[in-house]
Amino acid sequence: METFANLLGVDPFSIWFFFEVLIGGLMAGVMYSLVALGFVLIFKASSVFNFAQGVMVLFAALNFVGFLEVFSDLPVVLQVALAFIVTMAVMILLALVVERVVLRPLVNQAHISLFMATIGIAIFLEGFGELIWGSNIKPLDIGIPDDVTFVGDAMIQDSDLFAAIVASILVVTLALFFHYTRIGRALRAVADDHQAALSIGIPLNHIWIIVWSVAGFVALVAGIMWGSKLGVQFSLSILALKALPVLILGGFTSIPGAIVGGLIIGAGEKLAEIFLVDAIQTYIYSGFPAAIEEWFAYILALGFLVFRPQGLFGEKIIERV
Amino acid sequence: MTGSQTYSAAAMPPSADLPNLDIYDTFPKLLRYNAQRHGTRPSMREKSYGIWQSYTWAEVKDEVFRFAAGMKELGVERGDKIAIIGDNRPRMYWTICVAQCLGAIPVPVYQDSVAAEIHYPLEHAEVRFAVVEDQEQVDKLLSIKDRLPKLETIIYDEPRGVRDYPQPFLHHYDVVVARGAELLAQDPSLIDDEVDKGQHDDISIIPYTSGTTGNPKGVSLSFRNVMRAAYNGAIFEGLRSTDESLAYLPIAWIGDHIFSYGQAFICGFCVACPENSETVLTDLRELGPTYFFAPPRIFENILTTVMIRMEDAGTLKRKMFHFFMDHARKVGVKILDGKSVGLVDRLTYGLGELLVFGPLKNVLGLTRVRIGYTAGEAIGPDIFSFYRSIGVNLKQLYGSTEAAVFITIQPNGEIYDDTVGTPAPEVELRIAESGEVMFRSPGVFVEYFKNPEATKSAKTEDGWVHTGDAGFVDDRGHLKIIDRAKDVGKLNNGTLFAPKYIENKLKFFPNIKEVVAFGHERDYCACFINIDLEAVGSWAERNNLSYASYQDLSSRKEVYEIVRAHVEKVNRDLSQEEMVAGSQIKRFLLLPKMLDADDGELTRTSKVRRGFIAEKYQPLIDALYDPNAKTGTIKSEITFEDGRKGMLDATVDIVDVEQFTSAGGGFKAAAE
Amino acid sequence: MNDTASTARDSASTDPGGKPGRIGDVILRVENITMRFGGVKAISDVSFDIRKGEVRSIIGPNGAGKSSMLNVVNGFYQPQEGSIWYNGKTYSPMRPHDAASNGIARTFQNIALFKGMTTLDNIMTGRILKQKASLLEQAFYIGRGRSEELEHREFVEEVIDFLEIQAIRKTPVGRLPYGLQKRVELGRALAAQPTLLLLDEPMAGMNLEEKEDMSRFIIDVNEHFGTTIALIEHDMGVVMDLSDRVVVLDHGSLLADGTPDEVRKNQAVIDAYLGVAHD
Amino acid sequence: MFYREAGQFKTSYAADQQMLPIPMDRYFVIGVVLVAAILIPAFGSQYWIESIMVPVLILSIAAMGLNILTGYAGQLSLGTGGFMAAGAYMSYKVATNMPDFLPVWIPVLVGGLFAAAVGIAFGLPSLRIKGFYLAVATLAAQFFLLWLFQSIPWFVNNSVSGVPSAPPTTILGYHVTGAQAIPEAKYLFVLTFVVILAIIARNMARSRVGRSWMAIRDMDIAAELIGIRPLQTKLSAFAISSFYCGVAGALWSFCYINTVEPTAFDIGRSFDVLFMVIIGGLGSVLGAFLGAAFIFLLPIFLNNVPGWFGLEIATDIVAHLEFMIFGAAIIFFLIVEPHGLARLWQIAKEKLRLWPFPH
Repeated sequence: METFANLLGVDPFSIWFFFEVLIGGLMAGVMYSLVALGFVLIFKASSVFNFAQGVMVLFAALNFVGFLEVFSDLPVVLQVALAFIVTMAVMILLALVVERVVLRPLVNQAHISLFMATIGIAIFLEGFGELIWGSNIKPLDIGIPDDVTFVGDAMIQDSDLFAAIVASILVVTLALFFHYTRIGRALRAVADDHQAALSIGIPLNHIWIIVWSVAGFVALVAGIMWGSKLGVQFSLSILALKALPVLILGGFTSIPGAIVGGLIIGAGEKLAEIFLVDAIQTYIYSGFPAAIEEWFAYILALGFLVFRPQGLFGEKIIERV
Repeated sequence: MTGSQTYSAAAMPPSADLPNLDIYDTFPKLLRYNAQRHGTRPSMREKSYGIWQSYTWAEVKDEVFRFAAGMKELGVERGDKIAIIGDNRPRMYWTICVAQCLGAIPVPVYQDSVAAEIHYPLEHAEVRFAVVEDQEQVDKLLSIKDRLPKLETIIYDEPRGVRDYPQPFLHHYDVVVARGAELLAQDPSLIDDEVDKGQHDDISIIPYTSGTTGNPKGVSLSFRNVMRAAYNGAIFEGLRSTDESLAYLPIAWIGDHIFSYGQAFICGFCVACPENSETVLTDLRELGPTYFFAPPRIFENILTTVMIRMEDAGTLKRKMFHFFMDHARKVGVKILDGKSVGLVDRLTYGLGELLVFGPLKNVLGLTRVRIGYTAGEAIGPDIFSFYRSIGVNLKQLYGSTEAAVFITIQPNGEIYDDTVGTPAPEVELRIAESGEVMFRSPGVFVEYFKNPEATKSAKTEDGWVHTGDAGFVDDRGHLKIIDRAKDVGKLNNGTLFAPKYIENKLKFFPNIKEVVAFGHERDYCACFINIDLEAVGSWAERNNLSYASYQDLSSRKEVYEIVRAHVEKVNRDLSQEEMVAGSQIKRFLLLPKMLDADDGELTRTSKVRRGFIAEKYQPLIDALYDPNAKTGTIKSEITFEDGRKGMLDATVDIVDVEQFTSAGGGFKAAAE
Repeated sequence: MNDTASTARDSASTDPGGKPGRIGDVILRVENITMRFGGVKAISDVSFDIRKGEVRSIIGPNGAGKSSMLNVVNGFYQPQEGSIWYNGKTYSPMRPHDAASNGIARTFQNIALFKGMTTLDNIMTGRILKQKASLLEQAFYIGRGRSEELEHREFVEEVIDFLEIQAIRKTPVGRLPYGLQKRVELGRALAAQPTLLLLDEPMAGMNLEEKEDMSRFIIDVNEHFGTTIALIEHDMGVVMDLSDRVVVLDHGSLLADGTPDEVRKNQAVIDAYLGVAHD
Repeated sequence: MFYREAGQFKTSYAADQQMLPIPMDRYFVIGVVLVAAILIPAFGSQYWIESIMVPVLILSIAAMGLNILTGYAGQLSLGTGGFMAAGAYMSYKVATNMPDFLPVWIPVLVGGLFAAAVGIAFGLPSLRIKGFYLAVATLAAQFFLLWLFQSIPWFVNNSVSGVPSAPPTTILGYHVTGAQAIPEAKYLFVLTFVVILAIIARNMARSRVGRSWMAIRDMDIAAELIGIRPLQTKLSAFAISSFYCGVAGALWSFCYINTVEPTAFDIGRSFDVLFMVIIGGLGSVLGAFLGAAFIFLLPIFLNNVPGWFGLEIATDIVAHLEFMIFGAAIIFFLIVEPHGLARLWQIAKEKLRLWPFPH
């Protein structure tokens, strides 16, 4: 049976091919990281496991595409900028509504209730976004380069590079935000201790709104990146589920964890899809089915968890009685 | 007046379901009979370890015999007294029977008495043995043991905390029973022989009654007394072996002895003991007795709780509740008494039963009550009719320890809230010249133990007993108790004046807290009234009537008007009653301050100190009896709530009230 | 404190033979335990023993390592050094399941009840090790699945009666006030019919009346069931009244070990602890 | 209001520990079962039986299963669909390869047992990880299992389409599975499983195993220190939960959709079942039924609402609206009654028991 690599007509064991797969994986990982980042921000600040983050990516992208359409008469730069701003406004509005309608009434409920509520938000947003903007696949082109660059024999998508750069800028911005602004410091404080945050003088409600807005911003960026690559469509929200194993790996509360975890997961699953499957088919069982990408990330994260339950960057918990 | 007339009820034909007391003439003999006849039926239950532990008559008989054998070995002899001190527990009841098996006499003592109070009956009865419930009672006895030279042995039921007491005369119930079982194994007829020796006229129990003055008196009751009285009560009410009752009132009280022991043995029904005194209401609800007794205080508390809990209900539910309760007040009692009621009313009542009365009885645990008794003191007519109107067959009875309880009972279908019923079977009733109620019955006690003088003054040669209560028999043949005989006076025109009777009638109104009635050796009846600050205060609030103080509120015309209506209502009631129609209230005033124990106006148990008040408020009394005075003025020292002293200086209005002519006279009662 | 109780105690502590057979041989020996968290030494080289039937108290200022010591004894913490000798066997370390299945039960400083369950079910969990019904028997509520439930309920009801918590039998424990929760927790431990009962501050946060009740229960458990008790408690009055022997820890080390009287007179103890605490 | 408990006291522990100690409740449940077993098949329309009762009952089984894991043992799982698929595929394999004389419930049970084994395997990490970490980890089961059954043709007897039809099987000559089966027969077949599994769930909840689960859920450390083995207990919850899910999956394929296909058990199914458990009420067998009915019927209801008002709305808009309302309804419900429908039921019951008093 021919392997995937054979089909492509490349030498599976070429170092360049390995490099190319690795880069591709890392780039996909960056995308996962962007979604995971949104999860982490919200989890850190409010212990809410926000299952809607993936749909927020879709929702932001839908709005963005939609507003691009609305402003199609304007010059491109203005068009993109306006669409971005208006979409961001929508995301902030969403944060306000979520805080008021969902989080505040559920404030002292069990975590699982809040988790379920975010699934409710996800379902709602999915219907809402598609109700307004339609459910057909929308191409998104804001001038992100779509050429390829060769490094040696390895082919790299320019759009991936672009995404990596944007992601890096985003991470740096967030890092600065958290370290050098009062709100950022408050957000960090609240992750450790709600009382402490209150003593800084920012009400918990505001913190939630801010953090959901920031998560909305991250979702918007991720949505634009992914939208340009795959088109804006429903499956974005499913893809976003891939951010979950990233979270396990990186820890629910660690921003660097989300980044590194994303890279590991992205690279790991791409490499496994190509090389692990190939190896198994070649040496163990030729009938071994492909498409392990669907679950490999989870199994990888799971295996990892068994040895380090607190994740990559989490702290060891000492239990007391 | 018909002072010398005798009222009596004929003996009812003996019931085929009940044992023949000529053969089974003591309780131990009845126990043997029940163990055969009702062997597998429950005799007692006790809520413990989370469930209603049940004991059949056969088991009880075996247990009692074992315990008796053990006690016999410990030296119990015929004629010995055995004190029983404890809560309502099966073992405490069994001990009564154990004593009776051995020809000894049980002396039940109130379990909540302090050691000093326990001392007198134990010493007076020359108690040799005491069977007690737990460490608490053991400790009490140990603390007075050196002043009880006759007391030899103490048996305790609950070993907790007592296990390691070193005293050699302390024995654990289980150990005595185990020893008894061994003895019975050697000699199976050991206890049967003792039981056979028992006679119908042996003393079966000596309960001590707490007199208002002096030491308690031990009332010697024979088997005949207790068993005949209990039997008569049982056939009168048609009690049967399937009945269930809850024993939660003190064992030492004669009522409990008759209801939870005497009648249970005679009918073979099941008596259940609650888990502890705090869980009585819960246990009541679970058990759902068919035969239930409670003093008016408990019925009143339950009703108050019902009303308070309903206040929290939603508007709709509250409206529904009140709608059906109003309807029940109209027709409920009639339906219970089997009188004819219109179809629509009956259907509405049926709906009420479904929506309100049924569930209400259920949550109160009264669903299955066939016969409910209340006695001891007068029950408020509103409270009484509340229970009857929702279908609980509550009745009043009148009795005393000296009668082995039953003197009069309200017969089914003839229930009036102001009488205590007709004479129980085989009871003869007589109203003495003085107005005192006297009775004669098989239940009449043998004597006051070791107190021939008291016996003589309470019981005539031919067996009539003075109750000390004044009362009369109305034309329906029902006894009406009006007061303690010694408190009853006469107006100048010779009319009977029963202050407490009048006061109680007024106090049944929630707006009235306290009443002092005057009239003895005066021309007419007049009274001081204290309003109930809470009830009237909340009325005032609802009607936007602001007031500064109790004194202020009491002086309001509107308040006077309310009270005047109440007094008029009482007068109207009194006018219906031949004996007291002449003592209608002519004038009243509202006292400017609450009568208070701190000022010596009440006793510490909240009873009015009539003489003291008469002296202190002399000017007000004078004003009441001065036909020209429209107000009265009083200056007096009072104590404020924080203990400060102050002067009261007040002028109060005096109000005249309409008088009604007696029954059949020219007025028509307004429908209310 | 209840008078009869303290008298019984005094006679026992001054003269172990005064109460024949109450105190027996050593059943547990803590041998050279050292326990570190990260770099911090919580317990360093502590040894002491517990005799059958006695009430043994562990006292010491906050952070002295008392709770850690109990955690080591019942296997929740595994110390880096040392071992536990219990009933003829040496455990290094003790594991929770070993402890539980060999009759060591405990209560916790911060109540560790199962909040979603009723009092009855909480205490029933104390019987879990004694229940042997197979899954199928339980699933169909037949055979041992049924008979065990009834049998153990009977025992649990005795515990409930003993602790006088009948009224809250079917109340979810989360709704109970603190003092009652402590009592239920004691009940859960008692349901296991332990040989050795570890009580971690059983009276913390209680008012005087609740403390008296709890002391009474502890004495009753000790005297009537013959249960050996190891106790951590801050209230010195309670400790001195209840205990037969006292271990004093300070900063993870053993400071003193002896009868309440001896400990009371020990200069090191007075300096480190008693002098301050006995205000 | 309808309760008459005065006098219904217990004189033995056997009576006090009955599954339904209050007689009124007992009569009610027996009544419901009789209605379900007799009246519904006798008078219910085909549509109701086949398209509503059958799927709701099957989903109730899955919800009971997840409730055992999440509600009783406190282990959050998002892998329900995977475990259901395990049951469905293994039952198919057994049903199509077993001798004819074996009864049809055997493959269903074997499917359940297989799912239980798979559940144990994926429950192993639960010893080390908790809460949402575990939840995410269970997604591994969801994705891995679906991939596995899709990719290995052995499970579907190498069928070309990969989506084989459910095998037709009979009891007493009646078809109870597959497309030929009449709705009433399917329904009764499913109902039998539901009743038995519900009884078992209640029994376990009141036995040692149930108390062990709840102890682990409420305070795992204390549970361990009183001698409960955490791994055993958690794995037993995973096993039994997965067994229920496996049976549900098998019945879903055999009696409802009549095919064995992976899309029936995708992540959406996992979430649906989780919703059923949360909305129905954690730790309640009754809640599983209420939740299943609610979650299954809500979209049908929403779908039909415009029709009732005579509104003509494009189907895709209806679908979007349905999503929105469904999402909003869930949030609303969590806010109004975070403890689920079972709690509402319980409150109503308490109210009735105390009637006419409000509390």
